[in-house]
Amino acid sequence: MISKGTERIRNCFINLKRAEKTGLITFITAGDPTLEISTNIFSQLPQAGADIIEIGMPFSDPMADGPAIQASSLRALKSGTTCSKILKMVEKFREQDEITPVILMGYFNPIYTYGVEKFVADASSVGVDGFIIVDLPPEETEMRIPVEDAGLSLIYLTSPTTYNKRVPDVVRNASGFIYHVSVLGITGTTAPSNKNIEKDLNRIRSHTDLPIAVGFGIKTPEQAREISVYADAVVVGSAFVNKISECLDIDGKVIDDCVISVVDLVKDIKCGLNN
Amino acid sequence: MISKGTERIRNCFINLKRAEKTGLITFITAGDPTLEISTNIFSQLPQAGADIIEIGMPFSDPMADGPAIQASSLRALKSGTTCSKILKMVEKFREQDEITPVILMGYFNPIYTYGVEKFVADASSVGVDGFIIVDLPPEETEMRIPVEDAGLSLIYLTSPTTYNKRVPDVVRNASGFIYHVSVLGITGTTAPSNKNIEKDLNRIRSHTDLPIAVGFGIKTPEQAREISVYADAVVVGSAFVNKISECLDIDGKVIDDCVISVVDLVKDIKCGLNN
Amino acid sequence: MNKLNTYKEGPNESGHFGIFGGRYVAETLMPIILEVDKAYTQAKLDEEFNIELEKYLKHYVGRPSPLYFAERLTKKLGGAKIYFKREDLNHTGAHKVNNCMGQILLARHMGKKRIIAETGAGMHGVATATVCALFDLSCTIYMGATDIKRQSANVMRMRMLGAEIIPVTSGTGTLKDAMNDALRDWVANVQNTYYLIGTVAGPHPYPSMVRDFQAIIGKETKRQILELEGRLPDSLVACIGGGSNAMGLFYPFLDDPVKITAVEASGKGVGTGKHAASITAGSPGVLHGNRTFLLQDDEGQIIDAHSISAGLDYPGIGPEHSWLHDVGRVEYVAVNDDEAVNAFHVCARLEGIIPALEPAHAVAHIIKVAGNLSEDHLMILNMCGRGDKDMDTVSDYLANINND
Amino acid sequence: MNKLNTYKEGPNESGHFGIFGGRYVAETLMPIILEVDKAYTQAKLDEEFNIELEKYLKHYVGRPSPLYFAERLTKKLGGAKIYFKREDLNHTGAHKVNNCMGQILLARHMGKKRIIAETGAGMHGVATATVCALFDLSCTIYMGATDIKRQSANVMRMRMLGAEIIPVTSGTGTLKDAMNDALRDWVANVQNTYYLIGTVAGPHPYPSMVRDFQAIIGKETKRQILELEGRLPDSLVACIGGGSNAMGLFYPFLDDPVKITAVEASGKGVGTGKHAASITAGSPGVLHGNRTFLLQDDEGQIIDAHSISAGLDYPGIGPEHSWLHDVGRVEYVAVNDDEAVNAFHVCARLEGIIPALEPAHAVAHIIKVAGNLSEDHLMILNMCGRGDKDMDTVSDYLANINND
Ligand SMILES: Cc1ncc(COP(=O)(O)O)c(C=O)c1O
Ligand SMILES: Cc1ncc(COP(=O)(O)O)c(C=O)c1O
Repeated sequence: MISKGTERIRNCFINLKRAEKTGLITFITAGDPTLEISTNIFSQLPQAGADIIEIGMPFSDPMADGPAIQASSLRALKSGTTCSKILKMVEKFREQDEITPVILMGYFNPIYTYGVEKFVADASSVGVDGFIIVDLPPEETEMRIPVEDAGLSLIYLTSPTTYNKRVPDVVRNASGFIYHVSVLGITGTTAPSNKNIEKDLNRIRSHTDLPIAVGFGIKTPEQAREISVYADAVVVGSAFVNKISECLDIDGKVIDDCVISVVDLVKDIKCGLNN
Repeated sequence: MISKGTERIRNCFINLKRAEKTGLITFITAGDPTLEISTNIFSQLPQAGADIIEIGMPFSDPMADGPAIQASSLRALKSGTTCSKILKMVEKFREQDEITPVILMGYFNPIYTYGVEKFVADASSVGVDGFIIVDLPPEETEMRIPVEDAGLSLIYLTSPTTYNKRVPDVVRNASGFIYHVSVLGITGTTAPSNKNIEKDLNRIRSHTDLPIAVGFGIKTPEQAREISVYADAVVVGSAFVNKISECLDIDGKVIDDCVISVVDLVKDIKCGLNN
Repeated sequence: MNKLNTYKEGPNESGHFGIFGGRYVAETLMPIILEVDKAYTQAKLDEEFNIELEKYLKHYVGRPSPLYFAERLTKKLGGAKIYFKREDLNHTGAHKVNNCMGQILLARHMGKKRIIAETGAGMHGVATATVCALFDLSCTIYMGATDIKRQSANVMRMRMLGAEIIPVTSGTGTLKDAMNDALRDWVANVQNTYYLIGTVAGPHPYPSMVRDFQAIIGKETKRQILELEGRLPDSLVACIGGGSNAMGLFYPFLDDPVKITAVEASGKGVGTGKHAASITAGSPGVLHGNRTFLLQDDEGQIIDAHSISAGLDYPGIGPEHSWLHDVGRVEYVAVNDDEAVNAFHVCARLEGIIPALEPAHAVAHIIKVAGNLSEDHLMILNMCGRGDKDMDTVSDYLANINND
Repeated sequence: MNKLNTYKEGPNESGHFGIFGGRYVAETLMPIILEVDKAYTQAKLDEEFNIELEKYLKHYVGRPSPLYFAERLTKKLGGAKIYFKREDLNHTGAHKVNNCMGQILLARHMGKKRIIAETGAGMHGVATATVCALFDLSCTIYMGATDIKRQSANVMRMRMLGAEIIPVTSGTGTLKDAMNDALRDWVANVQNTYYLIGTVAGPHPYPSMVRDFQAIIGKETKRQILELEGRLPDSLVACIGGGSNAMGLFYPFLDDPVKITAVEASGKGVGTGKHAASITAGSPGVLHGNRTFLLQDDEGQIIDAHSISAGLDYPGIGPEHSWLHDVGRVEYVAVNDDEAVNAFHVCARLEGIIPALEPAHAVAHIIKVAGNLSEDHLMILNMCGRGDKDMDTVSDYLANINND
């Protein structure tokens, strides 16, 4: 039987470890610029090199995101993206790919409005494996039990500000992997410093055996390679989102092939990682 | 010997009374529009029908005056009119006319700055007969003694607001005549009401035997005639000043003959008075 | 609803009032928020802190603010006896400074050298810039581009006080968007920066901390009305943006037999979708660090608010209000733009007090209800700010009406 | 000069302080001025009148205003210990309302239904419009066209309060011209109209009446400084337009061993002729009903004043000041536009208090002298108004400097 949920994620990292590779986690907002195009992009990501797919669920007020992902979220909302449509997208993806873990990333309110239990159940049934909820720190526990019960992962974030005494509180109920936010700031702005990342990851690893993905501010194959020294996976998001926006004119009309643009960059970064 | 000062004024009113006429007092600002032109006007006033000449001394802040005399004062100041020049003007007038009383009318500050004693002495010596100081009520006494000592008249004003009990205080030290301000308001605006004037003059006459001139708001021969029923003299000012301003272009340049304009209106009003 | 023994116990340790409140923030911010919580918990009990705060409130802010009997308004409406709590007389012109004074002393205790804040009407921005000038701290204010235009007087004041104003163009360029950008700044500069939130919203401990700093309003009011009338008031009325002036007045009276009404802004009308009536027409959701009533669509996307009053133009409300609504302790009503502008004029003409457009909403509510109350009904309105900042807005509004 | 036993006895019955003061007005106005005098003489001794006034000052105006230790300014200047008397916190934002409240109660006692006033900075106009709204009296404000432009915020406030603003275009379109036109209005409408003069000028009894109504400032200050420091201050500083805020602060201290300094506006510099320093560079003359120091030429024609501060832009000064100068009790100094604007910024940045440009002149003087005084020197400045009204003026001024 094919694994799913937390297990699918675990298997993914086991395979990466065996191959002595650092994984590539790609973030793209669902529905940006249209549901059709992003569905298309998602379907090609695994082949291009994505080990794990993060699907951004757009929110009107993405407080932790920089201008690139803010704009991306707006485009997605404009194109009519909803939670249900995102789940349908995942369902379709699973028809072709049962191996690549799919993580939904977003803010809590759309899920809360959908209904937490129902959302987790529906997500589970279409093949979602985990969730990253930016504004749901471990102290706010309402998703934890439903996600655990469904066998999926609730992925917690750590940050440079997560002081030592706090790390155990964060990782205690984590599953799947830890998402380490490498910089102080919002998505897509500053580049991370390798020295700080090394120190931070050591701190965190002393409290957990879960794999650690590093994200925020990674945009180039070179950056990805440098960070791959410390991380089990790197997350790239704004760089892909920027590629999409480059394919649009000022009114948001598609004037270039988003799919190829993104897929090419995924390949480049994958190359960087594997060198 | 020719009379002067208070006596000249008294004689003037005695002659008017004998002739059963109401006197005409004409007001024009010295130096409006130029010293030369106003000198010229003054010289022709007696012949045109003025029984008494009021010479306005321009002040930067003529608080009791309406727009016409405000503008006239400004023109006069612009043309360089000063107290000394006004006195010179009177001196010249006296060379041709030793009968018509000349009254200087103005605000206190220029006189105060000139020096009260000196001003009264200089005025007396050139043939000025009296003063109307708009902002010097009987309570402010500093001009009274010098003027009295020089044998000149300090002419006090009464107004519709001068209540009965106050009238004696006002007329007590008056000499020459009483100047009754016929309306509540500034110069040149509202027309007076005959009924009120009759009542007011009766009130005032019960406290003084001095002749009473009525001024403020009298502009036409008809008005002058109506008021002549009650008054010993009528004062006309803004109407002449308006005639002067009609002879000027927007920049104050003389484009018509001010002298003739004013003289003609004096004649008209005099006609009205004598019918 | 069942009556509770006390309505003053919230929030619990995790910052919840019933289901509302909490700390819905990115992990990067959690440590600083816990630090603020700890610092505030200590400060609250620290006598020196409280003495210092009191000193500044008295000599600098000008407290106590008067409780003023609005005689002509009372006569005109012909019912309840109306008092105004005159927060408009505070230094900087609104209640906002009470909170800023408290938080700035806290930020100093925490050793933070840089202050950020969001502002809508600009009153909180001015108050923040003011206390930053007073204590020589760097000050950055996020303000929606729309609000910068309609509250330009306050923008100039902030600049004169040395604050940097950052225009926010996302969304409708109003308060919600300014708060998003302020949070983004905080995430990036958390190590040296204190976020001075201007209302009873945000992650715990902000809602209760801001409430506590504003509760001086209600405490003074209680003392003053007892002095003037020898008894408690029958009712309290305040406008609600985030809800800080309202909580400040209400809190000390929550357990007293006093009717309490909060007035939301219904903008062009609740039916039009262009309003800011989060409780009247919203539903629970999570935004800006807490769960509370929000204006949102079926998908949980936040809907832009609208109100003529920049200070009420926010699609949420403090979580304690959501709870007080849920438990039925406070009545929440709504007043629209037209009614507020009318009340603005009524108040200016009758009392010689030009209210801010925010409390003009509260005045509008009073205009509706006071006439039906008996003459011994004591009603207190929080006159939480002055209207100097709103001259242009009201002029433009009238010009538009006349053009219609 | 010989010291007098008391400096507080003036004016005499005819309204003179030494050679200054008096009643230089047209006969039409004499009766009403005598009526005002009589009414005020009675009211002053009428307990009910005083209780009513006190009530409004407390609950409406927000008195007492704080006496605030300006710690950062003190440290920066490194000398005298500086206190601000916070008249900027009064309702309407300046000391002007103290006087308006007193005179409006008087006008009511006299049965007048229509109020007129002149205004320069607009603060007196706003305060007058405010009390007229409060007591339902018709209100007409004369304001120079130049001032209408540079104090537009206050113009809008007056309109909102229901006042009619009449622009005055004569002269330079500033305060002096507004006063001329107000007097012209009064002459025409004397029967139903009360002229509410905004400073310690005009015919007797205005100078002493306005002083008495403003003396609440000094009375409170004396009580407060005794409370805070246990002793009298060493010096007092206030700016001077007509001189009402200065007289208000100074009067209760005139017979005490306190150094007193009044600060005139020297505009672009006394040498340039573009200034408003009536005592520093003027001479005695008669204007607007009293004898006092005036800016005038050799012919006794009044010279237009100039100051960046509309409230100081007047070519005269209250007669009691002229007398206090003559007898040497008060020191009169001058501060120019540049110094005032600099002080405006210093005060905003160091203390979080945006002063009106008028008291900014007083601050500028303090900046010059405080550093040379010992640390136990107690100095009190009358912070007589807030600077909200001056945002545009200061912005324009800075823009012009940058363009030069
Ligand atoms: C005068 C005034 N009142 C009320 C508000 C609304 O805020 P709150 O509901 O927190 O009192 C504001 C916000 O800017 C304000 O400036
Ligand atoms: C704030 C302020 N201060 C001072 C003045 C000057 O007047 P006075 O010298 O009478 O206090 C004004 C006049 O408008 C003013 O608005």
